[in-house]
Amino acid sequence: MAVRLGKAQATAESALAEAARILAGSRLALLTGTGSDVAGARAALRLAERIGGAVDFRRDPALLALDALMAERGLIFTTPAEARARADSLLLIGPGVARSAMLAQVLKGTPLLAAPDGAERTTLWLCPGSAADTLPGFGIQDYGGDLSAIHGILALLNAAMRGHPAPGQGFGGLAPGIFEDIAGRLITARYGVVAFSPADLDALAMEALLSFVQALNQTTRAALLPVSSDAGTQTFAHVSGWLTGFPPRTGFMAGAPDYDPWRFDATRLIECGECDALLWLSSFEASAPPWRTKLPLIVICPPGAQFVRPPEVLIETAIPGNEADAEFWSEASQSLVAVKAAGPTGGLTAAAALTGILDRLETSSR
Amino acid sequence: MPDVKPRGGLWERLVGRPDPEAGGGDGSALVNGLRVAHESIEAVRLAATALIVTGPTPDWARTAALAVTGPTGDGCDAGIDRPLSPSQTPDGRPGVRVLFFAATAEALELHLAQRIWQSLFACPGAACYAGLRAGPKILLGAGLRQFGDGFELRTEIGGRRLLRLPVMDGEFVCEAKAGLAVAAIGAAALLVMGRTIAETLAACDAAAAAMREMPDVILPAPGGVTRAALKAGSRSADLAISIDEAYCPTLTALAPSALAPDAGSALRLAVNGLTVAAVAAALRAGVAVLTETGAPGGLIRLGAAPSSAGAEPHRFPLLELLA
Amino acid sequence: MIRLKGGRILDPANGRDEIGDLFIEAGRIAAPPPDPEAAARSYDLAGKIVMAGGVAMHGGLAGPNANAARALMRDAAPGTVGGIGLAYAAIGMTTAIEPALIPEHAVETHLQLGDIPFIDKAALALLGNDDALLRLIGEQHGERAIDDFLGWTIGQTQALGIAAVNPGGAAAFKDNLRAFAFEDVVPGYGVSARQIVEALIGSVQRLGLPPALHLECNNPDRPGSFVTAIEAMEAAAGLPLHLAQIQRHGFGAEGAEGFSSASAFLAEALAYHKNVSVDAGPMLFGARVALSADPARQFERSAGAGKWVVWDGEGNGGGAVPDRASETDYRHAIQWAVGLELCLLIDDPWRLALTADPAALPQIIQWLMDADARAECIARLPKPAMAMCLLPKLDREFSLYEIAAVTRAAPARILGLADRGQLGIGAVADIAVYGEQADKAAMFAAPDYVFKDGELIVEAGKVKASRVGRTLRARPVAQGQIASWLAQHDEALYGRAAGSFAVPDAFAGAESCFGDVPCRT
Amino acid sequence: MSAMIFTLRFQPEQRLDLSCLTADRLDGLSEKEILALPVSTTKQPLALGELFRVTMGEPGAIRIQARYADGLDNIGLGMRRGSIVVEGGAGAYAGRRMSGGSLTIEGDVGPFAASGMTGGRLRVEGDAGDFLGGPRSGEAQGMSGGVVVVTGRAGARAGDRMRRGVIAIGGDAGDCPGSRMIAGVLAVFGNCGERPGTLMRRGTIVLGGEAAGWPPTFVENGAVELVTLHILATELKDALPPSHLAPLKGRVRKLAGDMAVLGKGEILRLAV
Repeated sequence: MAVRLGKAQATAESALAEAARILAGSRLALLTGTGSDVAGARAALRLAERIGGAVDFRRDPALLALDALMAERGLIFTTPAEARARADSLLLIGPGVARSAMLAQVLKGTPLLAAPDGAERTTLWLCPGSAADTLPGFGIQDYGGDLSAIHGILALLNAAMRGHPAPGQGFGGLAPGIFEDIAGRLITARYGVVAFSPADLDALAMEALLSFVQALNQTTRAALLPVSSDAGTQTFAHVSGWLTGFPPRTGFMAGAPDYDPWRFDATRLIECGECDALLWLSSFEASAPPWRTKLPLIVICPPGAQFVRPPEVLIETAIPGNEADAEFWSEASQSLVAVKAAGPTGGLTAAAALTGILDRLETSSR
Repeated sequence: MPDVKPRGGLWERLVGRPDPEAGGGDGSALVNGLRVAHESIEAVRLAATALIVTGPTPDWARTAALAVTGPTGDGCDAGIDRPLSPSQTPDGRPGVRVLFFAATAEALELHLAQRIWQSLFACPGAACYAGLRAGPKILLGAGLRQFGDGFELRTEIGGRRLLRLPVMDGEFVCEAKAGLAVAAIGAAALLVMGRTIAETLAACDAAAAAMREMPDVILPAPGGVTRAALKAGSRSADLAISIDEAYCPTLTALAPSALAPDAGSALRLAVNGLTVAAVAAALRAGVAVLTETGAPGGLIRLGAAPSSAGAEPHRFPLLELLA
Repeated sequence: MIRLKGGRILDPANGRDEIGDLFIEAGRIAAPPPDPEAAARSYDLAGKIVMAGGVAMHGGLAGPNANAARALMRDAAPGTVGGIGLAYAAIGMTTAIEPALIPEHAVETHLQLGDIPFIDKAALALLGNDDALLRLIGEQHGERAIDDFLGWTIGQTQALGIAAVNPGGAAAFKDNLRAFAFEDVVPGYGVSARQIVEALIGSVQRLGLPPALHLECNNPDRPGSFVTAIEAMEAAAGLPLHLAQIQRHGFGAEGAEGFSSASAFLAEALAYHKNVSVDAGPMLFGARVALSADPARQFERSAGAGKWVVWDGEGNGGGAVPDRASETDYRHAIQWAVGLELCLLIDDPWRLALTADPAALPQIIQWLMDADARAECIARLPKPAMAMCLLPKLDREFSLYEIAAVTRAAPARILGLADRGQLGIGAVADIAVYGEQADKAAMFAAPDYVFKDGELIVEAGKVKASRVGRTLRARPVAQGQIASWLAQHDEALYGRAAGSFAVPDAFAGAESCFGDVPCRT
Repeated sequence: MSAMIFTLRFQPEQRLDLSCLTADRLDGLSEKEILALPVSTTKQPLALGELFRVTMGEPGAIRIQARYADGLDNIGLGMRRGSIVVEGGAGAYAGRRMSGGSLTIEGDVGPFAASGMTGGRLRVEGDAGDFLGGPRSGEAQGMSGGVVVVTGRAGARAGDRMRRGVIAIGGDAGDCPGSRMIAGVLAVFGNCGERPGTLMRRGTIVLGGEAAGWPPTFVENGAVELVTLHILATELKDALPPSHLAPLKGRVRKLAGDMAVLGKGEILRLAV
């Protein structure tokens, strides 16, 4: 695992000192990337607070929209394990669910808790797109439908479930009567689960799904199952939640965290030139910042990232759960888990690197 | 408001009445040959509000205003204050400002609800808004919403909370609340005595016309003038009120009379207003016409109509209205 | 050595109410040295009240439901773990319990607990709606299997004890049952709440876990809920049982509104069932977020709320529902009164733990100590509601000694934490020093000194030292024979390895934060 | 007394937080205290006086003279009274949480103008960004009172989760105007983007032009004249040209929705 200053190999000590120097001299430093494990996130937040920086580890607008929905309207959801064991009716929305290993785990199970007599689960798929054939063997009923018309489709589904007047013709590539059919199946289900990938939907579509499930619960039981796999950003959101009260995008200029997803959007900050230093933290994957920028750049990630321009400081770190023990978000359980390293290397962890920078800042400020 | 005079004991009936013939020393004044009594007009406190009724044309606005202020004899005085041009109404259509008076705010709400639902709702194109926006709020069309049967809409524009009820020509729009006039008074009445019925009525007509011109008042009686004199109680135990014989020119010999000796006719001019100042202005306008008419026009005496105002009535000394 | 000199020491666990000195050495209360004047530091506490650090029995500190509450409070002031620790420490509470650790979220719960500064923490693992336990009971696997399962759960989740919230009811809610009483049966298992409670009480007793079963009964907040609580007391059959948040079960169905105080019945039943302890958390009026691990109750509450989170987990799940307790609301007035009534009616302070949000606790202490302060509040509340309550007739006022009992000695004893809640020699030197004031709310909101493990952490409202406390856990001896059954069970039903949520002895890059509490023998 | 005038002398290297420039915040401050007010949005501190020339006057009448595109945030934040006129544009959150007084921006404004507004009047004489009158991310409700007039265009999601008040947009609006409306009146006199009124529960959207796409869950309910729109025309008569307002007094086509949720809202299409 290498440590570099520009193109030159360097010692960890000199890299940490240089990173600290860059951050200490910045007016508004941005900490962003694809996230980290719990210890890394905790250290990154401490560092951001110390340097009065901005934090955006919620670069995915879909996850941001799901956070906002939770805050503005709440949520009604279940866990993958419970969905697997109990959902006698499963409605999949959009192609993104097919990418989820967690969803395959759910589909593999038998809903023993809903139908002790061994009855089968009904699985419906709306707007699978080109992913229609990717979950074979689960007897999924594919309704088709055009994902670009998802708002109208969900609106008609909601109207059908509530018995509201709506045009009777087909919509979004779906035949007439399909909306009543799907709504009817969920109303008569013992426990319906609606699984979706936030990446397929925008904020309003997710809110429409939430409305659908909330209304279903007036008479029967149903829950949402958001499918997202991004360990680094999900972990960051959790840690940020309990340490600052907010998920990222937050700023620490005034000391107390300021939650503002618009202002602390990393892309906006960089494009408008509002920040003057960039720390890229990506603990699970060797990735480089997607922007072409002349800003002084500090990168903390596993070996293998390709850069257009060598970062001012590059500190390569051990992959959490693989090369080092770590706690992070598990897609399978949709909760934080503690994972023993499969092949511990004793390499530097992201947390150690970030804490190292913080220590240098403390030393130099004295 | 009916003019109800308490029935006193024998002593009061025989002795306690003011002697209309006592001149000079009683403080009265003689203006243009008309004796203006040293009496005070008493007015009662009332709950009141103003509405703006609009319609698609000036005629329909007036029709709607007449419908909603139509006499019901039910303890609610209502009348037209003045017509409004489109630039003076919330919806930019022709309108009429109307006033409503009742004994209490609760009674007023009840009457408004009935009148709005029974007449305005049915009147083509009519809409209704608060004409007073300050002060404590009362409901307009309380309970009206329920008639919408779930199809009613609520919209707020410019601080007006509007209830929108579907009707056959679109929507009936009614503002949800109006301000209550906190200092409204009513039943402030002049008592005009004259030689002949014709002369007295003509003078009262002219006075009423002048009074109606004033803002924020109505003359609740039809035509603004009434001939009824009532007292509290009756020889029959079942009746709470009966005619007041003291003011009837045909009974001067049968009962103690309060009429001036030559008076062949007496009429009453009553006014309700949103404020004391508005009522005073209207009374002053009426008194001006009556004194101008004076003895040459056949008027004999101008007094305060007997009042049933409660414990703390508002008083307008008649002589002060001469200025 | 530190000397706390001349304060009035209120230590109900050791029967002390006297002016005297305390000595601290190596983080513990020490015996008086031969020469007291030789202490390295000395605090003159003449005129001050000295109590053990408080023990908050029912905190709602950490885990997914705390996360949900934070999300819903984003436009107000979301709490942080730092804020929680500070809020407790600032009022002299030095140990707090998360009473509903959801096993599948044990890692996150402990990570959050670990980030709560100043105080010591512990968690109670939540069972009673999970498939494994219901199956073990329903299929009659026997006491040994259940003991094994509980022991295994404690080990995996690093918990101090076992809790149950609406046992059976959260599972039945997934089957669309919206109410679940004590004798109702969970569909598919043939197991009633009674059977679950009996199984858990017995098993906790056999394992010797430090705290008894921490039970939040079925059907909370409903008229007639006192019956459910009394049924649970009877089901304990003399074994130790702790009924949590008992104020939610103090309601009858009398009066025009069909909602009344039934605290007298509960208090009478408690006087008889001496094996049962309770915690009560009288409420405050104002904005609040109802946090619970009971999705059924949270869904019921959500009616009319603008936003709410409800989730079904493998066992309990839960949710958060923001609302506002209003002084003009009949039901809220009754709920307020019942919380205080129960505290005032329970004669034995050793079986009562006062619990509340740290921001609310000083005010509640004032209401308990000062009948005039209660009367002031009663006067603002709806008369018809107060007519259906006992509170206006109660004139009991807690003494400082009794407050020390219900906020320190009793909760520590109920939890089986022998080394705290008391000031005997050898106890953890968690100490709160208050200046005596007539306004008890002000007095308990701002201690003069707070010591944690002998270190001065708060002085006159200012933080003197930041520190991270321990997380207390039990280590019961279990046979471990359940492991293979569980492995098969979790794989078949959930498609996961049993114990995938296990909490390690130390998190990555950190030292172990756990402190072991001995089991009862 | 004359207005208090703040003139930007040069453009700094960071956004500025001008929430300090309201009558309530400035009342009773000396010139020295005003010049020392912090306006920084980064850890590099900046005082008002380092950037602005100040002409003392009545804090109830504030003029801000600044050409700094979209870099001036929080103008009129929480203002309760008085007037503020910005000779130039404003950044994000102009008029956010204002409850009274009048705020006039003579140029364009950024996103979240009038966010969470409860009263007063905001006038934008240029274009407005996204979420005009909407909630900030994570907040439960948007504008709940007051009047907003934008003479130019507005971005996406204007009137999002609006609960009360009036928003009038003289030009076009972006996608999903009136999304999630709870109540209130949103008038777009130009065209709008996709799906006006998505998930609206109650409330009124007035649309002068065409929508790029319609949600299927709005149902036609005939064409009538509506007195309610006459009232709206009166409310806006000093704010927008008569040519905009004339169609409000004619026949409109009423669409009811969004049937995906409560379905008690309406979209009123002008000039049909």
